[in-house]
Amino acid sequence: GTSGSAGDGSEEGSGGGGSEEGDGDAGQTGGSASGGSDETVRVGLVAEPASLDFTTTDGAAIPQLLLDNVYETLVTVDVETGEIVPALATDWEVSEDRLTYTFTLEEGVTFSDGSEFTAEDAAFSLERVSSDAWTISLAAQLDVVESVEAVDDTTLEVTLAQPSNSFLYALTTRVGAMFDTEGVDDLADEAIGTGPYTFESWDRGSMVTLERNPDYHGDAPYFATVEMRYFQDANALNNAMLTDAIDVVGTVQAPESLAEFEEGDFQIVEGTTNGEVVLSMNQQEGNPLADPALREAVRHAIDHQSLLDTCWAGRGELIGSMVPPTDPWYEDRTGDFPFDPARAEELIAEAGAEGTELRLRIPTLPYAVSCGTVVESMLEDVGLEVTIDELEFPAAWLETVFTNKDFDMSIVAHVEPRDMANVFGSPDYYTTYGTEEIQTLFEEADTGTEEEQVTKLQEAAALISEEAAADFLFLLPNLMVADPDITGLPTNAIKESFDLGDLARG
Amino acid sequence: MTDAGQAPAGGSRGRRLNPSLLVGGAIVALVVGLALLSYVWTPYAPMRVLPVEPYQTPNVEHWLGTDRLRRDVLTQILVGARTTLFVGFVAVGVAALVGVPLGILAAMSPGWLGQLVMRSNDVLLAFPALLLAIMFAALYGGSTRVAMIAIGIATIPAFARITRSGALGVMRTEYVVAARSAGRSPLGIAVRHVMPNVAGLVIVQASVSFAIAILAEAALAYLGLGTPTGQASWGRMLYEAQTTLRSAPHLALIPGAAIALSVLGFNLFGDGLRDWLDPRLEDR
Amino acid sequence: MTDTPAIELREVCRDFRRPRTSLREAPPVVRAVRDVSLTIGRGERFGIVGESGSGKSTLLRLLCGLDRPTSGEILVEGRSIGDQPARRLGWLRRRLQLVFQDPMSSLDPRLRVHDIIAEPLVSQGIGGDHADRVGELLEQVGLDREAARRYPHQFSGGQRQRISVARALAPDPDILVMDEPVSALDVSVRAQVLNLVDEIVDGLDLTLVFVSHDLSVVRHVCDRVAVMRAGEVVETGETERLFAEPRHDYTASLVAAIPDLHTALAGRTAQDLARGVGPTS
Amino acid sequence: MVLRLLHRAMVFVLSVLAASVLVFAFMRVLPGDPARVALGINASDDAVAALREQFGLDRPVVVQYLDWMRGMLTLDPGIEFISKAAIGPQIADRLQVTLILVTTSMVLAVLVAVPVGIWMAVRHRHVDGVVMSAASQVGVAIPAFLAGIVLISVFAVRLGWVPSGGWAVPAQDPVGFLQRLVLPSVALAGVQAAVLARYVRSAVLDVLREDYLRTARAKGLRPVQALWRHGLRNAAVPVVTVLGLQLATLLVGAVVIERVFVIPGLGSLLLDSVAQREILTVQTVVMVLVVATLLITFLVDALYLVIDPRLRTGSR
Amino acid sequence: MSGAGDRAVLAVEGLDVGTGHTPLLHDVSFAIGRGERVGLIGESGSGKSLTALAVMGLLGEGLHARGDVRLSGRTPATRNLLDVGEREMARLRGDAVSMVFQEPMTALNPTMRVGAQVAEVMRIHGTRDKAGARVRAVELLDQVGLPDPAHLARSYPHELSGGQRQRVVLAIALANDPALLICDEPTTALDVTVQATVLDLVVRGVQERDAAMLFITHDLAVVATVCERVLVMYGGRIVEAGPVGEVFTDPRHRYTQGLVGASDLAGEQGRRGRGALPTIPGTVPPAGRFPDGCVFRSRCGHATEECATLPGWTARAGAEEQQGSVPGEAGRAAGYACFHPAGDAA
Ligand SMILES: Nc1ncnc2c1ncn2[C@@H]1O[C@H](COP(=O)(O)OP(=O)(O)OP(=O)(O)O)[C@@H](O)[C@H]1O
Ligand SMILES: Nc1ncnc2c1ncn2[C@@H]1O[C@H](COP(=O)(O)OP(=O)(O)OP(=O)(O)O)[C@@H](O)[C@H]1O
Ligand SMILES: [Mg+2]
Ligand SMILES: [Mg+2]
Repeated sequence: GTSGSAGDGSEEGSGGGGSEEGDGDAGQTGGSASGGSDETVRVGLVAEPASLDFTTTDGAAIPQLLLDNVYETLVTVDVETGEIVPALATDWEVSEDRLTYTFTLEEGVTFSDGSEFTAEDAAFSLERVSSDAWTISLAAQLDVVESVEAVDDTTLEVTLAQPSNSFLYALTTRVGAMFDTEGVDDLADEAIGTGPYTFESWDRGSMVTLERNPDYHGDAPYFATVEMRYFQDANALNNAMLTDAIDVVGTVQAPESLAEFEEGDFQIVEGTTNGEVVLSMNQQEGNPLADPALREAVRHAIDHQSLLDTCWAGRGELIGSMVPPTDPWYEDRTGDFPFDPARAEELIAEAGAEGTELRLRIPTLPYAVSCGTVVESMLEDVGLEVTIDELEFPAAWLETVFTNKDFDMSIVAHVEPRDMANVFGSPDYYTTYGTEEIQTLFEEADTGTEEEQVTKLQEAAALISEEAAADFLFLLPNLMVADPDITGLPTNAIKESFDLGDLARG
Repeated sequence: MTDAGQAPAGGSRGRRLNPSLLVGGAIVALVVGLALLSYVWTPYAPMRVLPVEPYQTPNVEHWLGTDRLRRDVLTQILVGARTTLFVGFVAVGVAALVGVPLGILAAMSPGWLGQLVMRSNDVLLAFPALLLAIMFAALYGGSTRVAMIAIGIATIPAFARITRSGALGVMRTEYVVAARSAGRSPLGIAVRHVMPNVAGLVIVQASVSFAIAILAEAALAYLGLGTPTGQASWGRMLYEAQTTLRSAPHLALIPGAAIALSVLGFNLFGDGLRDWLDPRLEDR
Repeated sequence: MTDTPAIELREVCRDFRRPRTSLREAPPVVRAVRDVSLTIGRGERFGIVGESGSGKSTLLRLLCGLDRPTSGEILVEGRSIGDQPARRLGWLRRRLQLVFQDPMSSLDPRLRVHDIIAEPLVSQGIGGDHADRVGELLEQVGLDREAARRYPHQFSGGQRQRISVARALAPDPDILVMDEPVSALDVSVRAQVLNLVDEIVDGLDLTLVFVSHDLSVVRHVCDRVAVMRAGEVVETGETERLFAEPRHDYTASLVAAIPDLHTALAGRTAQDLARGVGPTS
Repeated sequence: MVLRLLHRAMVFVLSVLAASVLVFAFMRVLPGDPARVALGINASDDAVAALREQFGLDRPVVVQYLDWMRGMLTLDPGIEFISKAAIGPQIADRLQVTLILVTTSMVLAVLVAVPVGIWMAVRHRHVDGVVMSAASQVGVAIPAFLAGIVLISVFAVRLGWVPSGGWAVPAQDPVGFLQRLVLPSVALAGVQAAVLARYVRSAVLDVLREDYLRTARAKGLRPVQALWRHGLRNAAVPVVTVLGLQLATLLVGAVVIERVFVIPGLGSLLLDSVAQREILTVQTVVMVLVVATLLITFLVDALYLVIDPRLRTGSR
Repeated sequence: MSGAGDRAVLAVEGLDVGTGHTPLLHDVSFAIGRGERVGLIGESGSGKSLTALAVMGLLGEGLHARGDVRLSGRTPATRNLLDVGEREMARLRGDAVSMVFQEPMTALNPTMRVGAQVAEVMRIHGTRDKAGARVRAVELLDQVGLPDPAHLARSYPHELSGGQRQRVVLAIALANDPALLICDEPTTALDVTVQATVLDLVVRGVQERDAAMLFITHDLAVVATVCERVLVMYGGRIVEAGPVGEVFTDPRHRYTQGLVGASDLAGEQGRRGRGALPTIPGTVPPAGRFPDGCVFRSRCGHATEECATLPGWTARAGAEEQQGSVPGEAGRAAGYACFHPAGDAA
């Protein structure tokens, strides 16, 4: 798999410490190197993709299924360390002015339709992101790219308009996926990539089947077939696991049900994710929460530990800001607004906001619904009036909260990696924050050196927290349940993909 | 020769109450009582997350235990009765308010108008509550209101039909002809004669529809299209209890029993009422 | 003006359209009343007899302005009722009132007797002390004033028929129309109601139109009779004459088929009835 | 009779048309732009507009309606906006699943409800009849999904006799198919049977009071024989009505059970499409359900003519 | 029992019928001989239908009958029908004893062709094979005077008029040549001319078969036309019995007297002058509310304290002579139960 080869010469592009983690990684995946069985593994998940085309359809389900499994990227993230490591590019160099990236591509890689993967394909794929073909908003991540050139079959040169620290990282996400020049005609139904698995079939409403790619350039994956089975709710998923209809629960949606698995013959994997559960506060002019004091009161009013214990069975991590511990600029900010209902009431009284009515409009997602109830209770304890509306996710929530900003508070997990700038960088975004100060910080972080990036983003995270731009309820855990003999599960879900390459039994 | 001579003994007033009516009435009264009680007293603040252990089984402090989010189950059951009754009342109210006049209109206008009303009614019949609720939820998101209105609209045909058939019967009676020849206007006849005489049928239908509405609400809550979190609802409780069905079965059983019991109550009540109002059963 | 007849029918027809039974043929038409011309004088006791489906009730509905003739003209006390909308028939409602067959279904079970009897007064906006008027009417038909507070189901068939009569008398009509008023009653009660009708028609000087399929009853009550068959009036005449020497064959067969206690005891058998062998033979 | 059928058929067609306008109009007022959902959180308005155009959502409403109707009539309602999958075959697949589930449970329900209902009616004054009647009342009161959840918990999770859900194509995996069919059918059938049995009971009770049943007994038939030969056919009319209604509601109502048992039926397709704002799919599925319902009503009506000769002549 | 008892087709002795709480029939006793036509009259609610149903064993659930009902004809009258099981009773119904009901509109199964309904009764009792029953059904329909019987046999009940339906019912009742035919107001719902034909058919039908007939009606003129003997019922009791001519010209019981007076609209000399009709005051009380003693005393102008005790059966003078045709319990054939009979009081 992709992270299996991480140990080899990745020093160029990423920070230090990669090799150490890489070893561990390689050791863990040793089982899969044994070369392949004809077994099938059945992975249960909750959200079925609407299409196979992540270039035009948003949502986490498609990259979760296809990225790193069918499509590969030039570089990828080590899920243990959060560092960028080689994938289809064995090596890369960054020019002095940090504008030119030269990737050396692996040789002998073929697409599942038989054609060879060359720098031509890579250039095609990256250029395509900036074209009209990509319609999803995430494509903007590569706006910084000025030109792409295939120097020879294995050398790709990318020129940026300005230095960008997030560029390389962006290449690890779906926008960095490598397509075949001939393989993009029917992306909605067909997926042609270089990954360890090939797309086999899609039985809409129940499952997608992937087959082992016989010509895979890396180590052949253990399982010959992967069935990604989709369930509409957590309970059905649990039942399937309990009755051995699946081998792995990809994401546990109801942590309270883990108790049931703890009793049985199952392994429970707990890791971390990029999913910050954000209690957003509409601070547009005229809204009650435009008053920073009230926002601070909200942050003080919430007992985060108790909330986590209640609504997510204590699984997950507390974070005080928009940075998960796996990001290099992580700082513990949980102390910024300690649980202090007295202080909250004081702040509310000072603001003259006793009994303010707040509309908490949450999407119909399990964590949001659970947390919403708890948040409501906690805020009412300090004298605010909260009404909860559940909005169907995605459509109704997007329309009401996201587009029309018709809400006071909402709860949603932002699962994209390194999305702090995205979420808090613009006043037009639904978080309605994006002060000029923060925008400058993000700008500087992206264009500055790597060290600057870290410090600026730390500053930004601190600012966001201190100004109570939002409250950060907790970081979603990556919870998986699997048969006890399944190995190679991606413990941390900090990538967009659900990496299947290392899965093995034994 | 008809049974004219028996008349003094007949009439609904002299009829004996049947067990269905009594048991059903008692259950309905209980549910209504619980709902009313919840306005003046609940063991804990409604829907409040309490600083106690979750998943408690029934005990002295929490008579019906606590749920995953550390809320008192009894409180939720009490307040949930309110939601249940509210949904039922509004749904049945909407259905009756629209369906009954439509049925009467259809019965009283023999021509194309009556036909049109009944045919439209049949078209509406093709949209069951669940389908409407799914459609409405897409429009407005799932909420108690959507559930009520969807169930209400879907129940209109039932009321229109039963009212029409009852009203047709009334329109054939001689007292309606007598009223016409006494100079009553059609509206006067509708109000003075038809409505009171179909009231029995409508009440029976209302009781049965009420039961159906309770079930529909529960089903909608299960699909996530009904009462949202933050409001107590039996359907919602049941839905939320699913993931801990085996570790904390009481969280599912209690609201499940509450739903089943009140549906049973309204059904029995409706059946009993029907028997009580049906003179044919009297002499047999 | 006194010599204008109470009711005059001029070539009255009423057709009912039945649902289509075939695509090609026109929908069948039931001619419930055809070309009926009748004159009923003031103070007359006029009977209409005929078998089931012969159009008696339809004719009555036309008379009472409850239905429209397909063609022809109907005059009540000289005024035409055919071409007026129902709203404008107030005067007719005051002049002419109806009593129905079924003592169970002709009174609204949900209304108190008072409201039932006062209904014509209320509907026609007739003022005055209704309670008093109702009490008066109840006494007139031989019921207690107390009865006003009770519901119809608390009365027997005969009593209910009395209430019907009281209701009909409420607006002080000149014409009383009765559709089979005794055919649902037991013989003993039937006699009571017939006596009451007798008494009231005489006492109030009413014109009576009395419909029945029971020829013996019509014979007892009426001075003049019209015999209907299949929507047509086949014969009209003085009751006694018509029974004694029917001119139309149909009338004859009808008369012959009436079972009669005296002739039966005299030996007339069922076979005689069926063969139309008259009482005299 | 032919005329009456023609008349009903005409009513059916008109109803379908009326329903199609309703459904179409409804879908146009749905908030939540499918283009926006497809493009996601940060899409620009231009991109959304472009996609709307690509989806054909910018055309006049009448054109869209006619286009859709033509698609429906040619059994090719088009492709989905987002997944680009053809809608027709998808619906056909899902409908097949739902139909199998619904008919199986209806058949089960009828097999149980008819004898039980008759029994309850005939023995309505006896202890067993009353007990059965009470049991059926309780059966009616239990939400189907609760029954489903409990069945799964007991028979799938605890006992492990059958899978907890999912679906198998009968031709490929007959055993798996049957195994997966059992619990959902039983869950659906149980509640339906309880409802149906109550209707059978009351229809039979009504018939038992009819004069012709007394005539039949006066001819020398014993009560059960009389009921069998003369009563059941007459009791069938109200029962068939209810059966039709149940079948119709079940087409949609099965969605709950489909959810519980993770069955890829039409109802789940509807829910998913609503969530994705696949308007075309939603309105087509709704239309299919509505047409099916109206068709059932029409067939039930036709069935009346077979059962009850009184209805065959023009008059009622 | 006298030798005449053998000639009684139906002998009812001390029949009581009631629900759990309310007695409805008391001590009903009568007998009908072969070829005899007996009328049963009385106002609504007097218990006429109950009597018939009790004999047929068709009382509704919740009603109990006690007493002795014996039927002979084809089978010897050895067994009390009230003790006979349902299976055996069913064998008698439609065969040895059959019944015509009041409502022709509802008495036939609407979903079955009338020919089949006629044939069925023969198939049930095995009197004909399938084909034979079909042929015989058409014959019977012809016998009851239906036009084009072969075609009509293929119709459904709703395609026939009320009179035609009642003839079909009659054909069913006569199909197996019953020894006893019970008619419960068979012509009340019919027009006079149709009534005349149906009455004629009924009488001819029983005469041809030499069957006994119990004919229930509330119309005195019809009884007088059809029957030889009449039983007058009131409040669940037979209050008077006797030959039609005697009972109607010289009623003894005060109830009979009132009934005859009230129904005699035409009077003896044709149309009555517009004088008041004689009436019976009040109305028939509902079941179970009849007074003790003489059931009629609450409406009787002649009632005295004595009437509070049950009046015994008084045989009509000269009843002994008529005894010849009347089998069974002597005395009950012609007589009355009244302390102040008409005629005596005068
Ligand atoms: N509203 C109607 N629509 C169609 N046909 C009708 C209607 N009313 C009456 N008829 C038909 O007109 C004919 C005469 O009916 P009508 O009720 O006047 O008869 P009738 O002499 O009063 O009979 P009965 O003695 O049964 O009351 C019948 O054939 C009947 O079917
Ligand atoms: N199943 C029953 N339970 C209670 N009371 C009954 C039952 N059946 C009949 N009765 C009562 O018994 C009395 C006699 O009924 P029955 O039907 O014999 O009267 P009838 O003389 O035939 O009257 P009609 O002339 O109206 O047919 C009535 O008062 C009736 O209400
Ligand atoms: Mg994130
Ligand atoms: Mg009777």
